[in-house]
Amino acid sequence: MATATAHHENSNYLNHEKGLWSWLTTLDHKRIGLLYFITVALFFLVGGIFALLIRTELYSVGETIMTAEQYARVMTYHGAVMVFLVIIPGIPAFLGNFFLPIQIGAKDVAFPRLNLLSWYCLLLGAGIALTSLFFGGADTGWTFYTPYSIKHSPAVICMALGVFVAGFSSILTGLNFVVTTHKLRAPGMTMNRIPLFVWALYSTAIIQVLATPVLGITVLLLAAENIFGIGFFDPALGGDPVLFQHFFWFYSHPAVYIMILPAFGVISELITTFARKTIFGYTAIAYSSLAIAAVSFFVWGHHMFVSGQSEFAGIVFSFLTMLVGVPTAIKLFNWMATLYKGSINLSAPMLYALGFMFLFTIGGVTGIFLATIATDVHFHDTYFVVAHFHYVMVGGTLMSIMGGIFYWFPKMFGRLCNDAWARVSFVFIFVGFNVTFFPQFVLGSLGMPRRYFDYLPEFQHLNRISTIGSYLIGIGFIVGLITIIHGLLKGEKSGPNPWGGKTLEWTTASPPPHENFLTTPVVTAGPYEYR
Amino acid sequence: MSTVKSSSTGHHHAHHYESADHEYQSSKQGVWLFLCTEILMFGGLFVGYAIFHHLFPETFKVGSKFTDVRYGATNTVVLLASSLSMALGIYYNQIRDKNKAVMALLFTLLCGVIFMVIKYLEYSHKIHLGLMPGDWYRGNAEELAQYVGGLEIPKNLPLYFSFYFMMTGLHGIHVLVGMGLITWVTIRTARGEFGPEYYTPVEGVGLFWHLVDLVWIYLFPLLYLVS
Amino acid sequence: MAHGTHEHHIIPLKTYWTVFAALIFLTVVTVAAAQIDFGALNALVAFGIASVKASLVLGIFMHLKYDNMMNRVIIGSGVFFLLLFWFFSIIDIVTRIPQNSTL
Amino acid sequence: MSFKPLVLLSLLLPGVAGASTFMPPAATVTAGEVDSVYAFLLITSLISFIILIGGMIFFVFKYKRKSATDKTAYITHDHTLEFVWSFIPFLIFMFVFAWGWKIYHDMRHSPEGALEVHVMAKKWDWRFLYKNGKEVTSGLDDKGQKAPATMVVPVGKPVKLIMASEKISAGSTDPMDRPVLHSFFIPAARIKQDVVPGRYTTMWFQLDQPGDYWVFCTEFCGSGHSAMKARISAVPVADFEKWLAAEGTGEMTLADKGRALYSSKACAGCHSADGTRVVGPTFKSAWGASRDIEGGGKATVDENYVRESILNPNAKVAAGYPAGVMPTFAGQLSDDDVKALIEFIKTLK
Repeated sequence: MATATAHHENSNYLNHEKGLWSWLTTLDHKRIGLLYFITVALFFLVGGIFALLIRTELYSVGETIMTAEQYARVMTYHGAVMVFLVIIPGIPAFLGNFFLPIQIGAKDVAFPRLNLLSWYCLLLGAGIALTSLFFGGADTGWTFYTPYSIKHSPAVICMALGVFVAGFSSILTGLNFVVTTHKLRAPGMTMNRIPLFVWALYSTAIIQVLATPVLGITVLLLAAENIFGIGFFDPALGGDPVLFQHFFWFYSHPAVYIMILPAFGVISELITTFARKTIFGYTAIAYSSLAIAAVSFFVWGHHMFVSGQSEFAGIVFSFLTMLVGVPTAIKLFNWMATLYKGSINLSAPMLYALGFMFLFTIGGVTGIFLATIATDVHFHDTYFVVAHFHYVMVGGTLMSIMGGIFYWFPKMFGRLCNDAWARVSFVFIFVGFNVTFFPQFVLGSLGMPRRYFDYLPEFQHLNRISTIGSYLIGIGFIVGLITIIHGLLKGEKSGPNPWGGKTLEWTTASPPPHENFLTTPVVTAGPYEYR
Repeated sequence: MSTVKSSSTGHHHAHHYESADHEYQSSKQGVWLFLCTEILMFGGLFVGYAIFHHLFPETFKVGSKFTDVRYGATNTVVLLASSLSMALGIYYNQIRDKNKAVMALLFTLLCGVIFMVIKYLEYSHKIHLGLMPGDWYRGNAEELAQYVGGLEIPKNLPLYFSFYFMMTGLHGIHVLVGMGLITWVTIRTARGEFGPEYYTPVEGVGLFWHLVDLVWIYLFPLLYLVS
Repeated sequence: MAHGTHEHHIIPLKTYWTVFAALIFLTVVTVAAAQIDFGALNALVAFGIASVKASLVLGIFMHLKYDNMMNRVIIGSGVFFLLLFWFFSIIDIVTRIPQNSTL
Repeated sequence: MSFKPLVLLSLLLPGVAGASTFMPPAATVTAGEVDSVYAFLLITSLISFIILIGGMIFFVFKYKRKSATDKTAYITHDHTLEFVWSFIPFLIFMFVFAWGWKIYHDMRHSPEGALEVHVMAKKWDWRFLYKNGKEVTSGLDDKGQKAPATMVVPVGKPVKLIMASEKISAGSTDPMDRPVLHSFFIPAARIKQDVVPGRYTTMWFQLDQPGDYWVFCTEFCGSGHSAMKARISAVPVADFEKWLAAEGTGEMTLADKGRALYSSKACAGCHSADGTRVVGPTFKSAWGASRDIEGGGKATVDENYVRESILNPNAKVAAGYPAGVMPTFAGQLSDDDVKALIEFIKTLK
């Protein structure tokens, strides 16, 4: 196959074919990755605007800029867009699509057509879901709890079907990654030599394949509940509203790990490269990803400690939830140990990685507060939970997406972003993040419930701080976006390996050629051989 | 597509695979993963069935009296026969017997049609009695009681029909999709595109069709023979 | 990662027909068994027979018996996680203060 | 440098000791126990955070890149170290799990002889019904603003809530007006419990300090969610008794209302109140008993069982009694009527 060498030196995936149509019909995983980048970024903008609207409304007691009805909708769309259209596809479908095949020395993913189809599924799903806005909008929260969500409302039906279709996107991506990892590794690339980012994506893919179908049937049932009133989740026919929560969280708890496991993978890459040191405990990190993926399937009931679930089930789920904490702790300790005696370069991607560790540690330890059944009864459905999962999802996933973008940017586009401005964006996001969400831990402890349009006057002070913080985050992302656009247009040429990385993507040209490598690489050692 | 290359043996495999067999094995693994997702999706309904059957055994018992075992059993046999002919369709492709392969696949398709016709008869019977899911239920308790020999009609009987229609409906959609896919591979077989060295699409469609059969194997006792 | 072009296993016609006969026979058994009351075991019997049928279809029609390990693991994990889903949902339902409908 | 984390720790610990100040003042014994777990978790979390992030920051400064050609140590793993940092968190997790379990168990099991109050949740209001028929609803304050319903309870006595979700307007046949999930949350008592349509859920607390406490709804239930508040006023027992007997009390106690329904709805025709066997099981000493069910299984005669037996009589027929005899009373008895009958049965000791 090496006969297909480039016609000229500068041939790469970006100029391999030309025109918008070539992008919309591309089967190249790198281009599909970028298509995902653009869509996810747009959805992030939409979800972010909703977030700022929420915080602005909560700036002061009483109605500030919108009515309670509007608030319920804004809150619903913020959650649904961020979860289903931003964080779930975020790392796997964008960075994963681009780098998983390259990191294992493959020419493409196993099923390029399915890969493209998955992107269209995401667009179609998003389209259907957002159509609900024309029917007055859904106001159920992103969790669609029954019986509140059973209201024969076209808006809820659209949301449910949109999520169903977007779920296909996630399934197809996961399926593709599993087969790619199994079957398309370059010669010598054993499972013990694949980079940790690939391990993380592989574990994620397993969850995507095994859990998403249950979300599919759940939202289908929800749609049927709204169309026919089938009664599974409606007490009027003997149905059980709590059963809906079982169905929903059987997917949505593992989905939390769909969101965070790939972030772990990115962080492993960033820490090794920027500490220029082999990862500490490769096996432990790799298998802890798998362990998290497996255990994540039987902890879902911790979302339901006060739902009317039985006491026995609550205790079992609390116990199992504690078990997930262990592999997570292992990862954090391993990353810290990797820094020991390293040569640490504090470029923007590394700052994001360190910021991730800081925020994720807080997100992680507060998770134990929520796993402990006695304290969870108090914290459940308060702002403590909101703060906790934002520390994990935003402090974790979004920090690592940003770090990943700045890290792989030179590989994707052959240019470097301005590191100083990237650091400025980090400072704004990191500081803003803590200002926004740390007060919410206190608010939650004090008893302010989540999804509140209005609150007691004594909560106003902390809410104001939180709102101001959210604007800082907004500024940080705008600075980040400008830095990226500037890098695209004016960034200095980077060369194939600006950071001194050791994984396979740094051995090929920047941007990589259409088939990733001019000659298929032969692997003889592990991924992080910094000797 | 530009991504497909011809190798010396004359069959095709995409540029990122080493050989036709490599591609075949990968594709098959992909199909199995997809079937795994199907199992979990139907599984959601089965779990719901298990729970509500546990809670309301009477409802399910009475509900199943409105199904006709003869129809259900016939459909089971029809689907099993179609599974056999599907397997034969692959077999004849494996030994490059194009005509028999096409015959087998057409027979499979015919079975799909018979299955759907019987399903249509069953559905119209139930709709006629007003036995629809949930809110759409229009059953008259006295009339229905006569139908099942004086058994008391449980108040949440619509729940049974919600399950009946959700489960058979989702299954029916899969049958229709399967029929579409079989039509596609039949045409390709007739064009002579498959042979012992390349028959991945037939194999994949076959696996899907067998899964549809598998689901029915469980649906039949659950919906028709509940005691 | 050698991917040899070894021959795909071809199952003889006779096996297919035997399996088909067995499946039809088991369908008859299912219907017959439904007429007999095994008490609490009713569901188990029906489910058991269905599972025998399912394994025949999986093993022979779907060639899993001759397939590689990974495909068996895949389908096995699908079933395993389904059972897990069923198990944890049902332990809530049966250990609750009995869930009472208010029809 | 290595003692730096310790110094930090010693500076922060006193702050953490007062950690429960993040929580509203604890008003119950359970709340105090929850706060102890919370304080333990806070301190352990802080120590872990300092070890991890302190270590991280320390390494970042100590091993900052000095030249473009720095050599680094090649350390792949260390089994002892890895075991230690897996096992110690595991032990801590198991410890807090067990601790949390114990407290949770106490939260879920109300002591004998608790004062029982019926709580009804609807979009978007709370309503309280005492056994003597006294009903507390929300009203308007002097300024014409909505004043949340105030449940008055005695200080130092356990109170058990029997909670149900109801439609906005009782007896409404509008399919859009369906009961939804709510959640009863008393921050000062650190407890909450969802109110689930179609069944009763219960919770209990014992307030030891007189005072007024907030109740929030914590399960999203629509645009009025954040306005769905109530107050709990804990007063000395004597004051409580006086309040309970004061005007505004219902025309009769719940149990009396139940006794009246028992006659007027002809329950008495089949269920005796004195232990004699008529058509159905007697109500005498039925409450709390464990009963064999036709077709196997047992059921405890509690709120949920009685409610089900009234509305769906053939769901769990007592062993030895004929099925299919009793008609359903769904539609004939309101939610409040069912509660009254339950209270009546409770009195037949």
